[in-house]
Amino acid sequence: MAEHYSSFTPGGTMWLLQRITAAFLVVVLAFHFFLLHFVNHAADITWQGTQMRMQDLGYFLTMVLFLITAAFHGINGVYNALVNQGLSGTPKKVVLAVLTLAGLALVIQGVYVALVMRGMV
Amino acid sequence: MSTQQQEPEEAPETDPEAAEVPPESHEMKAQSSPQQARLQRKQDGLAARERAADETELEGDTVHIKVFRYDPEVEAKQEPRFDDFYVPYTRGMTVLDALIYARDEFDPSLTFRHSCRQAICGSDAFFVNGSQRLGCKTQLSELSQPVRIEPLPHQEVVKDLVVDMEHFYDQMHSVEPYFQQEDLPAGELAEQRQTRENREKVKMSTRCIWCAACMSSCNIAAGDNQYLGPAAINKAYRFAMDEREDEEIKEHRLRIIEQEHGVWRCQTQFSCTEVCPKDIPLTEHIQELKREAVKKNLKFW
Amino acid sequence: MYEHDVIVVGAGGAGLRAAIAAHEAGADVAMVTKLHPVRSHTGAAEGGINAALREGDDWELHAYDTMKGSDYLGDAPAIETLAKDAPKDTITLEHWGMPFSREEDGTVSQRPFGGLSFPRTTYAGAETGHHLLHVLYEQVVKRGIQVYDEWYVMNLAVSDEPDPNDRTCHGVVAYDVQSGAVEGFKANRGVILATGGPGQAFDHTTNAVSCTGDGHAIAYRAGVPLEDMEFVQFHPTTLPSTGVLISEGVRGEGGILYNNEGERFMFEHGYANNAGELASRDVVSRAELTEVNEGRGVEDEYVHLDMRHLGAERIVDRLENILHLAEDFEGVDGLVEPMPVKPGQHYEMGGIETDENGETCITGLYAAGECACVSVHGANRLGGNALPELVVFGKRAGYHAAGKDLGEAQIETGYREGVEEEDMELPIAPGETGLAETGDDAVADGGQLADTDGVLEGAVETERKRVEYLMERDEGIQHAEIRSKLQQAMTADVNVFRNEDGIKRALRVIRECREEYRDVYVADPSRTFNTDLQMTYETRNLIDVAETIALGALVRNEFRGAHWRQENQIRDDENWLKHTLISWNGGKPSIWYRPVILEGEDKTYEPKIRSY
Amino acid sequence: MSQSYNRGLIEDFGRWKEFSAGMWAWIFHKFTGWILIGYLFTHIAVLSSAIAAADGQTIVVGGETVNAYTGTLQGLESLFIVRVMEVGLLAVAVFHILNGCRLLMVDLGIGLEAQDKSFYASLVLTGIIVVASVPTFMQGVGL
Ligand SMILES: Cc1cc2nc3c(=O)[nH]c(=O)nc-3n(C[C@H](O)[C@H](O)[C@H](O)COP(=O)(O)OP(=O)(O)OC[C@H]3O[C@@H](n4cnc5c(N)ncnc54)[C@H](O)[C@@H]3O)c2cc1C
Ligand code: HEM
Ligand code: SF4
Ligand code: F3S
Ligand code: FES
Repeated sequence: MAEHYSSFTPGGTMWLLQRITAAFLVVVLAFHFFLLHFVNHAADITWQGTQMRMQDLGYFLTMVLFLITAAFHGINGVYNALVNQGLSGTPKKVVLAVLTLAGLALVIQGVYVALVMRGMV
Repeated sequence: MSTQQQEPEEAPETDPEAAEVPPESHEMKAQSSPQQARLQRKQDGLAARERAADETELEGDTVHIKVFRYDPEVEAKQEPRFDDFYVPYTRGMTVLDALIYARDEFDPSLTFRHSCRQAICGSDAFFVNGSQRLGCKTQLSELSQPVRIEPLPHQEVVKDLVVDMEHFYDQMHSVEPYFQQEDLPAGELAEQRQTRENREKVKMSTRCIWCAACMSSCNIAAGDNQYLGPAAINKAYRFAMDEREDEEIKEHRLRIIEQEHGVWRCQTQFSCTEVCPKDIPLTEHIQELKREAVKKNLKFW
Repeated sequence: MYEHDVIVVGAGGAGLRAAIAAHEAGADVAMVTKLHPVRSHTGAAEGGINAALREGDDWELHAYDTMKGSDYLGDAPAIETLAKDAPKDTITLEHWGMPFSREEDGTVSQRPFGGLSFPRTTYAGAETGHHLLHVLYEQVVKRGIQVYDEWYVMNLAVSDEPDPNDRTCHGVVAYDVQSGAVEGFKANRGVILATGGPGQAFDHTTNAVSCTGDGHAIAYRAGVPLEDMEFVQFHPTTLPSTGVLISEGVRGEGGILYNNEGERFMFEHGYANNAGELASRDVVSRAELTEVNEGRGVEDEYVHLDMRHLGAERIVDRLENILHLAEDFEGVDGLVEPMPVKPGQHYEMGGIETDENGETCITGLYAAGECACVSVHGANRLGGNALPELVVFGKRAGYHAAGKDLGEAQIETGYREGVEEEDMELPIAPGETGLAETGDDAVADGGQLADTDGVLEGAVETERKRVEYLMERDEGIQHAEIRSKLQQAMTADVNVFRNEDGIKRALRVIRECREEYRDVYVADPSRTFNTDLQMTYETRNLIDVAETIALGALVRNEFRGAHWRQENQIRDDENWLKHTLISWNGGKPSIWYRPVILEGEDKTYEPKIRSY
Repeated sequence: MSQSYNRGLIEDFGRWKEFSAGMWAWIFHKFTGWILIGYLFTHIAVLSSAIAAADGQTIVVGGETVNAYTGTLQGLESLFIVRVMEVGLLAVAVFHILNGCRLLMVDLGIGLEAQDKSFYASLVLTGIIVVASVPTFMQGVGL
């Protein structure tokens, strides 16, 4: 049976990345929720407010990183869940491609929006 | 032989020994005599057992078991069904005892694997009242009735409670489950040294009896047929952590378990650890191997 | 039909070791076993494996202890081989990764065991057999040896010369439990029987449900004599409700036996003034039963084994699984209460007669492990001496079957003209009846079969017919009924204490069982995993084995080792320094004797009083 | 699954009945993770109204003409159902975070014996945090 496995080890890296992004997300997500629901109430959010926050480079970069890690973490999580349910062969490749594209689209769109908010586009 | 309902022919005799008789009072000699101390301890023991006896109100009763039946070859059993058996209860009776009774007294075609009756051969893991247990190690008095006994989930049913174990064995064999150290101390009487700590470390992992309860309880293994499964990973752990094997062999072992369908598949569901009749901390072992594998990979980065 | 050089029947410690050895010697080996290898009963062994490994100990002391333990009924060449080979064969296990318990300096631990003059019982926790079994199986996996698991061996394919010593074994007939197919396995060089003990002949036993003496019975019916079958070891510490064994390790570590009056009876009633609890098993078993019989038993059934004074730490460290066993199977917590124990059938010293190379009198037929009797255990096996027997004689049988030269054996096998024969009046005519359900004889007696393949094919045909016959009947008696009657009779009358009337009574019941077996039928109509059929086969084997035990017990009118006779409660060296052998002779058992070999390599063992 | 004999509901019922802590945690984590990633997509979509806002587009909310971004957000925020869903989102996120932390601990081999207790703790904490946040979340919502 052992021969069936290749010596290529994708699992380990992704597994580790999933944990690292998770650790990062704990902090940022908590911060995000706190800022936008408790400090500023979601209902009071305005275009000006958002623009102002985005002017801060640190905040802007954090939000972009937040988006990228969350997208990776979420997409990778979903992919893993599907593989765990026995997804294999061609469907597996297709799912991977679709999820990657969706993730990329999400990140691109998100970064674009962020740049708009910062007034850089 | 379709035996859907079975009642014992005669009411079982109540076991007179079941009711605990207090020991005759002995003449107490010196307060501190060891004999007296022993008696005291003995009485404590009896009291403890009396309590236990209270819990088993089943004494003299019959136990209702519902057993999964299926046989691809026999017409009446091709459609899976449950048969009811009423087995006279005796103190200390296990699920396996009840099955043996049902087979020997009611229906000889009732089929299940069993051998040692002492939780060491690993042949009688069943799905009892919704969880994976060894028949011989499960007291009927702990279970609510009717006791449902089914074959292990996620394995093909051969007949009644017998499942096909081939896949499980394949997974066990796939982790190269054998000692590979070639470089042995010189001389046929020279032993390899192993520290007590190291033996202690692998001790639990060496207790596996290949019953497959863990594998059957794991949802990941159910979904992904290629997943090595907790038992095989634990087997790999047993060798990877044994200091008698060289570093290179350990690395080779880590490579095997960190394949796509190896340790990373585990989602820490813990059900394997919960059902293992040998109390092996499976999840812990799997997690430790994940960390070892990460460490090993980091070394190469 | 399957074909291999060497076929090993049974995959317990002995079978696995034999297969590895035969493979090392270059043979194409296959194992045929009714259980998957790791399910074998070797896994239940707890205490340890004796080997003279340390400074201050040597093989001669081990041999001496074994000879004394055997009550001078062991054959010296066999005992010396065991004691000499055990150290290196035990270290081989260590080299294969066996997780032995360790000393501070990293060497393997040893502990004292009953009847040993040196603590030489090498152990791995209280689960030595489990580890031994798994380590050996791992090595079988490593070598890629073919295992046919869940194949039940029904019979041997042996040619039918009139004198068993001229016969040749060509293979076995087995039945695939999963599919129900009956097939032949041709063995070009040899068949090794390693089918374990026959404990199921008794109803209170430490043996597994699968220990049904199949190897004993098929070899016996093929013409190989069974040796010293009356010597059945009853273990003094088994749990009363299940027969689950509480290892001798508990007493080795310092566990104490008490009667219901809290007396340490081994000393206080003088059963063994020196060794106390660590006296040999038969001594302790009889002591316990005497206590119970004289009204000092707990609940008139058992005695107490107490280990609490050892302290929780030591108990958990060395005897942890004992705690689990007491808890799971008797509901007793060994840390706070003494454990109830009583004697139970444990080990069959006798078995298929072999020489030191594992060979029987039939060419190409070998036996090793508990089913064999090379005669290392004689009248009583010392604790920790069975596991080394498995690896030492398993290995030798494997080598020899594969063609490796191990030198001339010193033990002679097989019935020869001029041996001393027993002509006692038996209460019944033993043998035959009830076993020839198909009208064919069990062995192809009479009418020589022409060629090798013919022997195997003939044997396969016979078994196929037998299965048909059993399956086609739809009424009669159930095997379970016969089996339980047999077991009860054996436990009632061929137990620790034996007397002539009792044994005769048991023999009559065995006869009844034979007769009832004529009407046996298999109720389960399925070919798939038909355990009903398998157990029906096993029951037949149990009847034969039980009969040899009872016959041996009847003729041997003395008290030696595990065998006690009310009529003659002394060890009678003048008349009984000899092995009992029972030959089937095509269905008409005959009983004969062979002197014990007390001459070792360079010394003679003089029978001494066995006191502890 | 492919090779297991289909025992239909029998098998599944039994399994669900005896579901253990670790298993529930696994299911919940999966469930919450999927919701979160789903929400992330929605979230970015909603925020994309910023692009329109930057172009100076306006929309009419409740009779007032406001900036497209502010309007979209406030329009949504004024809906009761959105507020409820936000509370739900909070619950989901908090559980996922807490259980995520639990899983991280498990990965590091810390407190494995207490894995069931830490799961229950995650649940309870999630409950408390969510209840405590309801006033904030519901502030000023028009019914
Ligand atoms: C509870 C217990 C504790 C013990 N503790 C110790 C100890 O501490 N130290 C010690 O030295 N000894 C101990 N012994 C004794 C020792 O364990 C046994 O004698 C020994 O394990 C027997 O091994 P075996 O290989 O001969 O047979 P087993 O391990 O019983 O194997 C028999 C094999 O034969 C196969 N088989 C049987 N019949 C058939 C058939 N018809 N067709 C195909 N296959 C068949 C079975 O599948 C099995 O694989 C103990 C025994 C018991 C019961
Ligand atoms: C805030 C802190 C977060 C932590 C600590 C965290 C932790 C984790 C961990 C450890 C896993 C892996 C579970 C496993 O493989 O066993 C996981 C899975 C997952 N996470 Fe997160 N996560 C966080 C935030 C998020 C966010 C913001 C999203 C959404 C964008 C998300 C979506 C997912 C998804 C979809 C999975 C896969 C679930 C599955 O197994 O089906 N997580 N999370
Ligand atoms: S790890 Fe435990 S549950 Fe799994 S096969 Fe081994 S003993 Fe059985
Ligand atoms: S149940 Fe399965 S997911 Fe992991 S912790 Fe056990 S192997
Ligand atoms: S019968 Fe051997 S483990 Fe239960």
